Amino acid sequence: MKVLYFAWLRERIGVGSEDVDPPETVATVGDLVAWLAAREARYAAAFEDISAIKVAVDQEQADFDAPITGVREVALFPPVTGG
Amino acid sequence: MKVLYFAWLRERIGVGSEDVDPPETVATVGDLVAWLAAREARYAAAFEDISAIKVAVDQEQADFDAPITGVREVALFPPVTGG
Amino acid sequence: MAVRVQEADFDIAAELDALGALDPDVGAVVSFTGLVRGSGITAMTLEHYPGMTEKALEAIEAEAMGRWPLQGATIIHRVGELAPGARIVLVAVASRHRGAAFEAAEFLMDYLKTRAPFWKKETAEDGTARWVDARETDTSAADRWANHKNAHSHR
Amino acid sequence: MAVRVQEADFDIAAELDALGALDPDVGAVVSFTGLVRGSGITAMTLEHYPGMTEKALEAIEAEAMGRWPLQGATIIHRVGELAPGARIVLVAVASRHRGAAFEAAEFLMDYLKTRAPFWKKETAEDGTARWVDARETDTSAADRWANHKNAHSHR
Repeated sequence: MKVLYFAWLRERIGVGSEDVDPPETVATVGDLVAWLAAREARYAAAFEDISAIKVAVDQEQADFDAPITGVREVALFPPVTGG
Repeated sequence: MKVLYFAWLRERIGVGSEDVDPPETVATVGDLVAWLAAREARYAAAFEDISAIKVAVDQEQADFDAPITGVREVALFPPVTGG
Repeated sequence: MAVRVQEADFDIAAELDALGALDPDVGAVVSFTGLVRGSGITAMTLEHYPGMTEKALEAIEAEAMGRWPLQGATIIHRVGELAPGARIVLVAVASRHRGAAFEAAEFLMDYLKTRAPFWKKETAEDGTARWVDARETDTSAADRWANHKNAHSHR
Repeated sequence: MAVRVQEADFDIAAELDALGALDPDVGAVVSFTGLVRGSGITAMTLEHYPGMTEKALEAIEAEAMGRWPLQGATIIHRVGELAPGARIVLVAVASRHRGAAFEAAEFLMDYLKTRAPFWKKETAEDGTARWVDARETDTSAADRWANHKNAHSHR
Protein backbone atom coordinates (compact mmCIF):
# COMPACT_ATOMS: atom_id res chain seq x y z
CA MET A 1 0.00 0.00 0.00
CA LYS A 2 1.20 3.48 -0.88
CA VAL A 3 0.98 6.22 1.76
CA LEU A 4 1.29 9.86 0.67
CA TYR A 5 2.00 12.95 2.78
CA PHE A 6 1.51 16.56 1.75
CA ALA A 7 2.49 20.04 2.94
CA TRP A 8 3.85 20.19 6.51
CA LEU A 9 3.10 16.47 7.05
CA ARG A 10 5.42 15.67 4.15
CA GLU A 11 8.08 17.98 5.59
CA ARG A 12 7.88 16.55 9.13
CA ILE A 13 7.93 12.94 7.99
CA GLY A 14 10.61 13.67 5.44
CA VAL A 15 9.14 11.82 2.47
CA GLY A 16 6.30 12.53 0.09
CA SER A 17 5.26 8.91 -0.29
CA GLU A 18 6.31 5.45 0.76
CA ASP A 19 5.20 1.86 0.32
CA VAL A 20 4.17 0.21 3.57
CA ASP A 21 3.03 -3.29 4.45
CA PRO A 22 1.10 -3.12 7.74
CA PRO A 23 -0.10 -6.29 9.50
CA GLU A 24 -3.70 -7.43 8.99
CA THR A 25 -4.76 -5.99 12.36
CA VAL A 26 -4.31 -2.52 10.82
CA ALA A 27 -7.81 -2.26 9.35
CA THR A 28 -8.62 1.45 9.12
CA VAL A 29 -6.87 4.71 8.34
CA GLY A 30 -6.83 5.40 12.08
CA ASP A 31 -5.09 2.06 12.71
CA LEU A 32 -2.57 2.89 9.99
CA VAL A 33 -1.76 6.26 11.55
CA ALA A 34 -1.30 4.64 15.02
CA TRP A 35 0.88 1.92 13.50
CA LEU A 36 3.08 4.49 11.72
CA ALA A 37 3.30 6.66 14.88
CA ALA A 38 4.52 3.65 16.89
CA ARG A 39 7.28 2.97 14.38
CA GLU A 40 9.28 6.19 14.59
CA ALA A 41 9.36 9.49 16.45
CA ARG A 42 9.05 11.61 13.29
CA TYR A 43 5.66 9.99 12.56
CA ALA A 44 4.52 10.38 16.17
CA ALA A 45 5.46 14.08 15.98
CA ALA A 46 3.71 14.58 12.64
CA PHE A 47 0.53 12.85 13.85
CA GLU A 48 0.50 14.53 17.27
CA ASP A 49 -2.64 16.57 16.57
CA ILE A 50 -4.84 14.19 14.62
CA SER A 51 -7.65 16.78 14.42
CA ALA A 52 -5.42 18.81 12.06
CA ILE A 53 -5.09 15.94 9.59
CA LYS A 54 -7.34 15.08 6.65
CA VAL A 55 -7.54 11.78 4.82
CA ALA A 56 -8.05 10.52 1.28
CA VAL A 57 -8.38 6.86 0.36
CA ASP A 58 -7.72 5.99 -3.27
CA GLN A 59 -7.91 9.71 -4.08
CA GLU A 60 -11.35 10.23 -2.52
CA GLN A 61 -12.04 12.21 0.67
CA ALA A 62 -12.41 9.82 3.58
CA ASP A 63 -12.02 9.78 7.37
CA PHE A 64 -10.07 7.86 10.00
CA ASP A 65 -12.73 5.13 10.20
CA ALA A 66 -12.33 4.27 6.51
CA PRO A 67 -11.24 0.65 5.92
CA ILE A 68 -7.94 0.21 4.11
CA THR A 69 -8.12 -3.44 3.16
CA GLY A 70 -7.44 -3.70 -0.56
CA VAL A 71 -6.89 0.01 -1.14
CA ARG A 72 -4.01 1.21 -3.32
CA GLU A 73 -3.22 4.52 -1.70
CA VAL A 74 -3.91 6.44 1.48
CA ALA A 75 -3.08 10.14 1.68
CA LEU A 76 -2.64 12.18 4.87
CA PHE A 77 -2.51 15.96 4.74
CA PRO A 78 -3.46 19.20 6.50
CA PRO A 79 -6.71 20.98 5.59
CA VAL A 80 -6.50 22.22 2.02
CA THR A 81 -5.67 25.88 1.32
CA GLY A 82 -5.87 26.31 -2.45
CA GLY A 83 -7.86 28.77 -4.53
CA MET B 1 -37.60 73.18 -20.01
CA LYS B 2 -36.30 70.26 -22.01
CA VAL B 3 -38.34 67.05 -22.11
CA LEU B 4 -36.66 63.83 -23.27
CA TYR B 5 -38.24 60.56 -24.37
CA PHE B 6 -36.52 57.21 -24.73
CA ALA B 7 -37.18 53.79 -26.29
CA TRP B 8 -40.81 53.19 -27.31
CA LEU B 9 -41.91 56.49 -25.77
CA ARG B 10 -39.54 58.28 -28.13
CA GLU B 11 -40.88 56.26 -31.07
CA ARG B 12 -44.54 56.86 -30.24
CA ILE B 13 -44.10 60.58 -29.67
CA GLY B 14 -41.84 60.90 -32.69
CA VAL B 15 -39.08 63.02 -31.11
CA GLY B 16 -36.26 62.29 -28.70
CA SER B 17 -36.39 65.67 -27.00
CA GLU B 18 -38.19 68.96 -27.22
CA ASP B 19 -38.29 72.31 -25.46
CA VAL B 20 -41.62 73.04 -23.81
CA ASP B 21 -42.97 76.02 -21.91
CA PRO B 22 -45.86 74.83 -19.74
CA PRO B 23 -48.01 77.30 -17.78
CA GLU B 24 -47.27 77.83 -14.08
CA THR B 25 -50.13 75.56 -13.04
CA VAL B 26 -48.05 72.64 -14.34
CA ALA B 27 -46.13 72.07 -11.10
CA THR B 28 -45.14 68.38 -11.11
CA VAL B 29 -44.01 65.71 -13.55
CA GLY B 30 -47.54 64.30 -13.39
CA ASP B 31 -48.96 67.70 -14.34
CA LEU B 32 -46.50 67.91 -17.23
CA VAL B 33 -47.52 64.50 -18.56
CA ALA B 34 -51.22 65.43 -18.34
CA TRP B 35 -50.54 68.76 -20.04
CA LEU B 36 -48.62 67.05 -22.89
CA ALA B 37 -51.32 64.34 -23.25
CA ALA B 38 -53.99 67.04 -23.63
CA ARG B 39 -52.04 68.73 -26.40
CA GLU B 40 -51.92 65.97 -29.01
CA ALA B 41 -53.16 62.44 -29.61
CA ARG B 42 -49.64 60.98 -29.99
CA TYR B 43 -48.79 62.06 -26.44
CA ALA B 44 -52.09 60.75 -25.09
CA ALA B 45 -51.36 57.40 -26.77
CA ALA B 46 -47.78 57.29 -25.47
CA PHE B 47 -48.87 58.12 -21.91
CA GLU B 48 -51.89 55.82 -21.90
CA ASP B 49 -50.44 53.43 -19.30
CA ILE B 50 -48.67 55.70 -16.86
CA SER B 51 -47.66 52.72 -14.68
CA ALA B 52 -45.28 51.67 -17.48
CA ILE B 53 -43.44 55.01 -17.45
CA LYS B 54 -40.43 56.03 -15.36
CA VAL B 55 -39.21 59.54 -14.66
CA ALA B 56 -35.92 61.36 -14.23
CA VAL B 57 -35.66 65.01 -13.25
CA ASP B 58 -32.36 66.71 -14.04
CA GLN B 59 -30.87 63.25 -14.68
CA GLU B 60 -31.86 61.81 -11.30
CA GLN B 61 -34.52 59.15 -10.75
CA ALA B 62 -37.76 60.77 -9.63
CA ASP B 63 -41.49 60.12 -9.63
CA PHE B 64 -44.65 61.77 -10.91
CA ASP B 65 -45.01 63.87 -7.75
CA ALA B 66 -41.63 65.53 -8.29
CA PRO B 67 -41.86 69.32 -8.68
CA ILE B 68 -40.59 70.71 -11.98
CA THR B 69 -40.29 74.39 -11.12
CA GLY B 70 -36.80 75.51 -12.05
CA VAL B 71 -35.63 72.16 -13.42
CA ARG B 72 -33.68 72.00 -16.65
CA GLU B 73 -34.75 68.62 -17.99
CA VAL B 74 -37.41 66.01 -17.42
CA ALA B 75 -37.04 62.56 -18.98
CA LEU B 76 -39.82 60.03 -19.51
CA PHE B 77 -39.02 56.44 -20.43
CA PRO B 78 -40.04 52.81 -20.01
CA PRO B 79 -38.40 50.68 -17.27
CA VAL B 80 -34.73 50.26 -18.06
CA THR B 81 -33.50 47.04 -19.66
CA GLY B 82 -29.74 47.36 -19.93
CA GLY B 83 -27.02 45.07 -18.67
CA MET C 1 -14.30 56.70 -11.63
CA ALA C 2 -13.92 53.58 -13.72
CA VAL C 3 -17.20 53.88 -15.60
CA ARG C 4 -17.44 53.95 -19.40
CA VAL C 5 -20.27 54.02 -21.92
CA GLN C 6 -19.07 53.33 -25.44
CA GLU C 7 -19.91 51.81 -28.82
CA ALA C 8 -16.58 49.99 -29.07
CA ASP C 9 -15.93 46.53 -27.68
CA PHE C 10 -13.68 46.22 -24.63
CA ASP C 11 -10.64 44.13 -23.68
CA ILE C 12 -11.62 42.02 -20.66
CA ALA C 13 -8.08 40.83 -19.93
CA ALA C 14 -6.74 44.39 -19.87
CA GLU C 15 -9.56 45.51 -17.56
CA LEU C 16 -9.07 42.62 -15.13
CA ASP C 17 -5.29 43.01 -15.15
CA ALA C 18 -5.67 46.71 -14.34
CA LEU C 19 -7.93 45.92 -11.38
CA GLY C 20 -5.51 43.31 -10.09
CA ALA C 21 -2.62 45.76 -10.33
CA LEU C 22 -4.34 48.51 -8.32
CA ASP C 23 -3.01 47.26 -4.99
CA PRO C 24 -0.66 44.44 -3.95
CA ASP C 25 -3.34 43.16 -1.56
CA VAL C 26 -5.91 42.42 -4.24
CA GLY C 27 -6.59 38.70 -3.86
CA ALA C 28 -9.86 38.35 -5.74
CA VAL C 29 -11.14 39.75 -9.02
CA VAL C 30 -14.71 38.89 -10.00
CA SER C 31 -16.11 39.78 -13.40
CA PHE C 32 -19.50 39.62 -15.05
CA THR C 33 -19.75 39.79 -18.83
CA GLY C 34 -23.16 40.12 -20.45
CA LEU C 35 -23.53 38.81 -24.00
CA VAL C 36 -26.24 39.24 -26.66
CA ARG C 37 -28.17 35.94 -26.66
CA GLY C 38 -28.47 34.91 -30.27
CA SER C 39 -31.54 32.70 -30.56
CA GLY C 40 -34.01 34.12 -33.03
CA ILE C 41 -32.50 37.59 -33.26
CA THR C 42 -30.25 39.23 -35.81
CA ALA C 43 -29.33 42.35 -33.83
CA MET C 44 -29.66 44.04 -30.45
CA THR C 45 -29.69 47.84 -30.30
CA LEU C 46 -28.82 49.60 -27.04
CA GLU C 47 -30.21 53.10 -26.47
CA HIS C 48 -29.20 55.17 -23.47
CA TYR C 49 -29.61 58.58 -21.85
CA PRO C 50 -26.28 60.38 -22.35
CA GLY C 51 -25.29 62.31 -19.27
CA MET C 52 -27.62 60.51 -16.90
CA THR C 53 -26.16 57.11 -17.76
CA GLU C 54 -22.68 58.00 -16.58
CA LYS C 55 -24.04 59.65 -13.43
CA ALA C 56 -26.18 56.61 -12.64
CA LEU C 57 -23.29 54.19 -13.14
CA GLU C 58 -20.97 56.32 -11.01
CA ALA C 59 -23.57 56.44 -8.24
CA ILE C 60 -24.00 52.65 -8.36
CA GLU C 61 -20.25 52.14 -8.26
CA ALA C 62 -19.82 54.59 -5.37
CA GLU C 63 -22.50 52.72 -3.43
CA ALA C 64 -20.69 49.41 -3.95
CA MET C 65 -17.37 50.95 -2.89
CA GLY C 66 -19.05 52.20 0.29
CA ARG C 67 -20.70 48.87 1.12
CA TRP C 68 -17.78 46.49 0.52
CA PRO C 69 -14.02 46.74 1.09
CA LEU C 70 -13.12 46.98 -2.60
CA GLN C 71 -9.82 48.11 -4.06
CA GLY C 72 -11.47 48.97 -7.35
CA ALA C 73 -14.48 48.53 -9.61
CA THR C 74 -15.01 48.85 -13.34
CA ILE C 75 -18.26 49.19 -15.28
CA ILE C 76 -18.25 49.30 -19.09
CA HIS C 77 -21.53 49.30 -21.02
CA ARG C 78 -21.80 49.32 -24.78
CA VAL C 79 -24.45 51.17 -26.78
CA GLY C 80 -25.51 51.08 -30.42
CA GLU C 81 -26.18 48.04 -32.60
CA LEU C 82 -24.66 44.75 -31.44
CA ALA C 83 -24.59 41.35 -33.12
CA PRO C 84 -25.60 38.06 -31.46
CA GLY C 85 -22.80 36.88 -29.18
CA ALA C 86 -21.37 40.40 -28.77
CA ARG C 87 -20.35 41.65 -25.35
CA ILE C 88 -22.83 44.18 -23.92
CA VAL C 89 -21.52 44.91 -20.44
CA LEU C 90 -18.58 44.26 -18.16
CA VAL C 91 -18.73 44.64 -14.40
CA ALA C 92 -15.59 43.75 -12.47
CA VAL C 93 -14.39 44.32 -8.92
CA ALA C 94 -11.20 43.76 -6.97
CA SER C 95 -11.05 42.94 -3.26
CA ARG C 96 -8.85 41.18 -0.72
CA HIS C 97 -11.29 38.29 -0.39
CA ARG C 98 -13.73 36.54 -2.65
CA GLY C 99 -16.87 37.02 -0.55
CA ALA C 100 -16.85 40.80 -0.94
CA ALA C 101 -15.87 40.56 -4.60
CA PHE C 102 -18.73 38.20 -5.50
CA GLU C 103 -21.31 40.17 -3.56
CA ALA C 104 -20.22 43.55 -4.92
CA ALA C 105 -20.17 42.33 -8.54
CA GLU C 106 -23.66 40.88 -8.22
CA PHE C 107 -24.88 44.05 -6.48
CA LEU C 108 -23.48 46.20 -9.31
CA MET C 109 -25.28 44.12 -11.93
CA ASP C 110 -28.57 44.09 -10.00
CA TYR C 111 -28.48 47.87 -9.57
CA LEU C 112 -27.29 48.52 -13.11
CA LYS C 113 -30.19 46.41 -14.44
CA THR C 114 -32.77 48.48 -12.58
CA ARG C 115 -31.22 51.96 -12.29
CA ALA C 116 -29.04 52.71 -15.31
CA PRO C 117 -30.92 54.25 -18.24
CA PHE C 118 -30.33 51.73 -21.02
CA TRP C 119 -32.99 50.21 -23.25
CA LYS C 120 -32.65 47.17 -25.50
CA LYS C 121 -34.39 46.64 -28.81
CA GLU C 122 -34.22 43.26 -30.53
CA THR C 123 -34.45 42.75 -34.26
CA ALA C 124 -35.93 39.32 -35.05
CA GLU C 125 -35.01 37.12 -38.00
CA ASP C 126 -38.17 38.26 -39.86
CA GLY C 127 -36.99 41.87 -39.60
CA THR C 128 -39.47 43.00 -36.95
CA ALA C 129 -38.06 44.88 -33.97
CA ARG C 130 -39.37 45.01 -30.42
CA TRP C 131 -38.32 46.71 -27.21
CA VAL C 132 -37.29 44.20 -24.56
CA ASP C 133 -39.63 44.16 -21.54
CA ALA C 134 -38.24 44.83 -18.09
CA ARG C 135 -38.17 41.72 -15.90
CA GLU C 136 -39.88 41.59 -12.51
CA THR C 137 -37.07 39.28 -11.34
CA ASP C 138 -34.58 42.11 -11.92
CA THR C 139 -36.54 44.37 -9.57
CA SER C 140 -36.70 41.71 -6.86
CA ALA C 141 -32.99 40.97 -7.33
CA ALA C 142 -32.17 44.63 -6.72
CA ASP C 143 -34.58 44.89 -3.78
CA ARG C 144 -32.88 42.14 -1.83
CA TRP C 145 -29.82 44.40 -1.29
CA ALA C 146 -31.86 46.97 0.66
CA ASN C 147 -31.51 45.13 3.97
CA HIS C 148 -28.49 43.06 3.06
CA LYS C 149 -25.87 42.41 5.71
CA ASN C 150 -22.35 41.99 4.37
CA ALA C 151 -21.85 38.82 6.36
CA HIS C 152 -19.26 37.31 4.09
CA SER C 153 -16.96 40.22 3.49
CA HIS C 154 -13.98 38.31 4.90
CA ARG C 155 -14.62 35.13 2.95
CA MET D 1 -14.29 18.47 -18.61
CA ALA D 2 -12.79 21.92 -18.56
CA VAL D 3 -10.48 21.40 -15.59
CA ARG D 4 -6.75 22.05 -15.72
CA VAL D 5 -3.89 21.99 -13.19
CA GLN D 6 -0.74 23.59 -14.55
CA GLU D 7 2.37 25.57 -13.74
CA ALA D 8 1.85 27.97 -16.64
CA ASP D 9 -0.20 31.15 -16.46
CA PHE D 10 -3.52 31.22 -18.32
CA ASP D 11 -5.22 33.58 -20.77
CA ILE D 12 -8.41 34.85 -19.11
CA ALA D 13 -9.78 36.48 -22.26
CA ALA D 14 -9.37 33.28 -24.27
CA GLU D 15 -11.06 31.24 -21.54
CA LEU D 16 -14.02 33.61 -21.21
CA ASP D 17 -14.42 33.92 -24.98
CA ALA D 18 -14.48 30.13 -25.27
CA LEU D 19 -17.23 29.89 -22.64
CA GLY D 20 -19.27 32.59 -24.35
CA ALA D 21 -18.96 30.79 -27.69
CA LEU D 22 -20.20 27.42 -26.38
CA ASP D 23 -23.83 28.19 -27.11
CA PRO D 24 -25.66 31.12 -28.76
CA ASP D 25 -27.88 31.39 -25.67
CA VAL D 26 -25.07 32.19 -23.25
CA GLY D 27 -26.03 35.57 -21.82
CA ALA D 28 -23.83 35.70 -18.72
CA VAL D 29 -20.22 34.78 -18.06
CA VAL D 30 -18.96 35.16 -14.48
CA SER D 31 -15.31 34.74 -13.61
CA PHE D 32 -13.29 34.61 -10.41
CA THR D 33 -9.55 35.17 -10.56
CA GLY D 34 -7.46 34.56 -7.44
CA LEU D 35 -4.19 36.47 -7.15
CA VAL D 36 -1.17 36.10 -4.84
CA ARG D 37 -1.53 38.93 -2.29
CA GLY D 38 1.84 40.59 -2.13
CA SER D 39 2.13 42.27 1.28
CA GLY D 40 5.12 40.93 3.15
CA ILE D 41 5.77 37.90 1.00
CA THR D 42 8.25 37.23 -1.77
CA ALA D 43 6.77 33.99 -3.11
CA MET D 44 3.83 31.62 -2.82
CA THR D 45 4.37 27.94 -3.52
CA LEU D 46 1.42 25.74 -4.42
CA GLU D 47 1.65 22.01 -3.74
CA HIS D 48 -1.05 19.59 -4.86
CA TYR D 49 -1.95 15.91 -5.02
CA PRO D 50 -1.55 14.88 -8.66
CA GLY D 51 -4.34 12.58 -9.74
CA MET D 52 -6.68 13.40 -6.89
CA THR D 53 -6.64 17.12 -7.70
CA GLU D 54 -8.08 16.65 -11.17
CA LYS D 55 -10.69 14.19 -9.88
CA ALA D 56 -11.73 16.57 -7.11
CA LEU D 57 -12.05 19.52 -9.49
CA GLU D 58 -14.04 17.46 -11.97
CA ALA D 59 -16.39 16.31 -9.20
CA ILE D 60 -16.90 19.91 -8.04
CA GLU D 61 -17.56 21.04 -11.58
CA ALA D 62 -20.00 18.18 -12.22
CA GLU D 63 -21.90 19.10 -9.06
CA ALA D 64 -22.21 22.72 -10.20
CA MET D 65 -23.40 21.62 -13.67
CA GLY D 66 -26.05 19.49 -11.96
CA ARG D 67 -27.24 22.24 -9.62
CA TRP D 68 -27.46 25.17 -12.05
CA PRO D 69 -28.46 25.49 -15.72
CA LEU D 70 -24.95 26.16 -16.99
CA GLN D 71 -23.74 25.95 -20.57
CA GLY D 72 -20.17 25.51 -19.43
CA ALA D 73 -17.65 25.84 -16.61
CA THR D 74 -13.87 26.19 -16.50
CA ILE D 75 -11.50 25.66 -13.58
CA ILE D 76 -7.77 26.33 -13.96
CA HIS D 77 -5.47 26.12 -10.94
CA ARG D 78 -1.76 26.82 -11.02
CA VAL D 79 0.87 24.96 -8.99
CA GLY D 80 4.54 25.59 -8.26
CA GLU D 81 6.17 28.83 -7.21
CA LEU D 82 4.26 32.03 -7.92
CA ALA D 83 5.27 35.67 -7.46
CA PRO D 84 3.21 38.33 -5.66
CA GLY D 85 0.42 39.50 -7.95
CA ALA D 86 0.46 36.30 -10.01
CA ARG D 87 -2.78 34.58 -10.95
CA ILE D 88 -3.41 31.41 -8.92
CA VAL D 89 -6.82 30.23 -10.01
CA LEU D 90 -9.55 30.94 -12.55
CA VAL D 91 -13.12 29.78 -12.13
CA ALA D 92 -15.57 30.80 -14.83
CA VAL D 93 -19.09 29.77 -15.77
CA ALA D 94 -21.50 30.49 -18.61
CA SER D 95 -25.28 30.56 -18.25
CA ARG D 96 -28.36 32.15 -19.81
CA HIS D 97 -28.89 34.42 -16.82
CA ARG D 98 -26.67 36.10 -14.29
CA GLY D 99 -28.21 34.66 -11.14
CA ALA D 100 -27.19 31.11 -11.96
CA ALA D 101 -23.77 32.24 -13.20
CA PHE D 102 -22.95 34.19 -10.02
CA GLU D 103 -24.16 31.44 -7.72
CA ALA D 104 -22.37 28.65 -9.58
CA ALA D 105 -19.06 30.54 -9.71
CA GLU D 106 -19.18 31.26 -5.98
CA PHE D 107 -20.15 27.64 -5.27
CA LEU D 108 -17.20 26.39 -7.34
CA MET D 109 -14.78 28.59 -5.39
CA ASP D 110 -16.24 27.65 -2.00
CA TYR D 111 -16.00 23.94 -2.81
CA LEU D 112 -12.57 24.24 -4.41
CA LYS D 113 -11.29 26.02 -1.28
CA THR D 114 -12.39 23.17 0.99
CA ARG D 115 -12.25 20.05 -1.21
CA ALA D 116 -9.47 20.34 -3.77
CA PRO D 117 -6.08 19.10 -2.52
CA PHE D 118 -3.90 22.20 -2.84
CA TRP D 119 -1.66 23.64 -0.14
CA LYS D 120 -0.08 27.08 -0.06
CA LYS D 121 3.28 27.94 1.43
CA GLU D 122 4.34 31.57 1.78
CA THR D 123 7.92 32.79 1.77
CA ALA D 124 8.26 35.96 3.84
CA GLU D 125 10.63 38.85 3.12
CA ASP D 126 13.03 37.55 5.80
CA GLY D 127 13.29 34.24 3.93
CA THR D 128 11.22 32.16 6.36
CA ALA D 129 8.49 30.01 4.89
CA ARG D 130 5.21 28.94 6.46
CA TRP D 131 2.25 26.85 5.40
CA VAL D 132 -0.92 28.90 5.13
CA ASP D 133 -3.57 27.92 7.69
CA ALA D 134 -7.00 26.82 6.51
CA ARG D 135 -9.70 29.37 7.27
CA GLU D 136 -12.80 28.51 9.27
CA THR D 137 -14.71 31.01 7.11
CA ASP D 138 -13.97 28.86 4.06
CA THR D 139 -15.60 25.87 5.74
CA SER D 140 -18.70 27.86 6.68
CA ALA D 141 -18.83 29.32 3.15
CA ALA D 142 -18.88 25.81 1.68
CA ASP D 143 -21.40 24.54 4.24
CA ARG D 144 -24.02 27.13 3.31
CA TRP D 145 -24.52 25.38 -0.06
CA ALA D 146 -25.72 22.14 1.58
CA ASN D 147 -29.32 23.32 1.90
CA HIS D 148 -29.18 26.05 -0.69
CA LYS D 149 -32.25 26.62 -2.86
CA ASN D 150 -31.48 27.91 -6.34
CA ALA D 151 -34.04 30.67 -5.96
CA HIS D 152 -32.46 33.05 -8.41
CA SER D 153 -31.64 30.77 -11.29
CA HIS D 154 -33.71 32.87 -13.70
CA ARG D 155 -32.25 36.18 -12.66
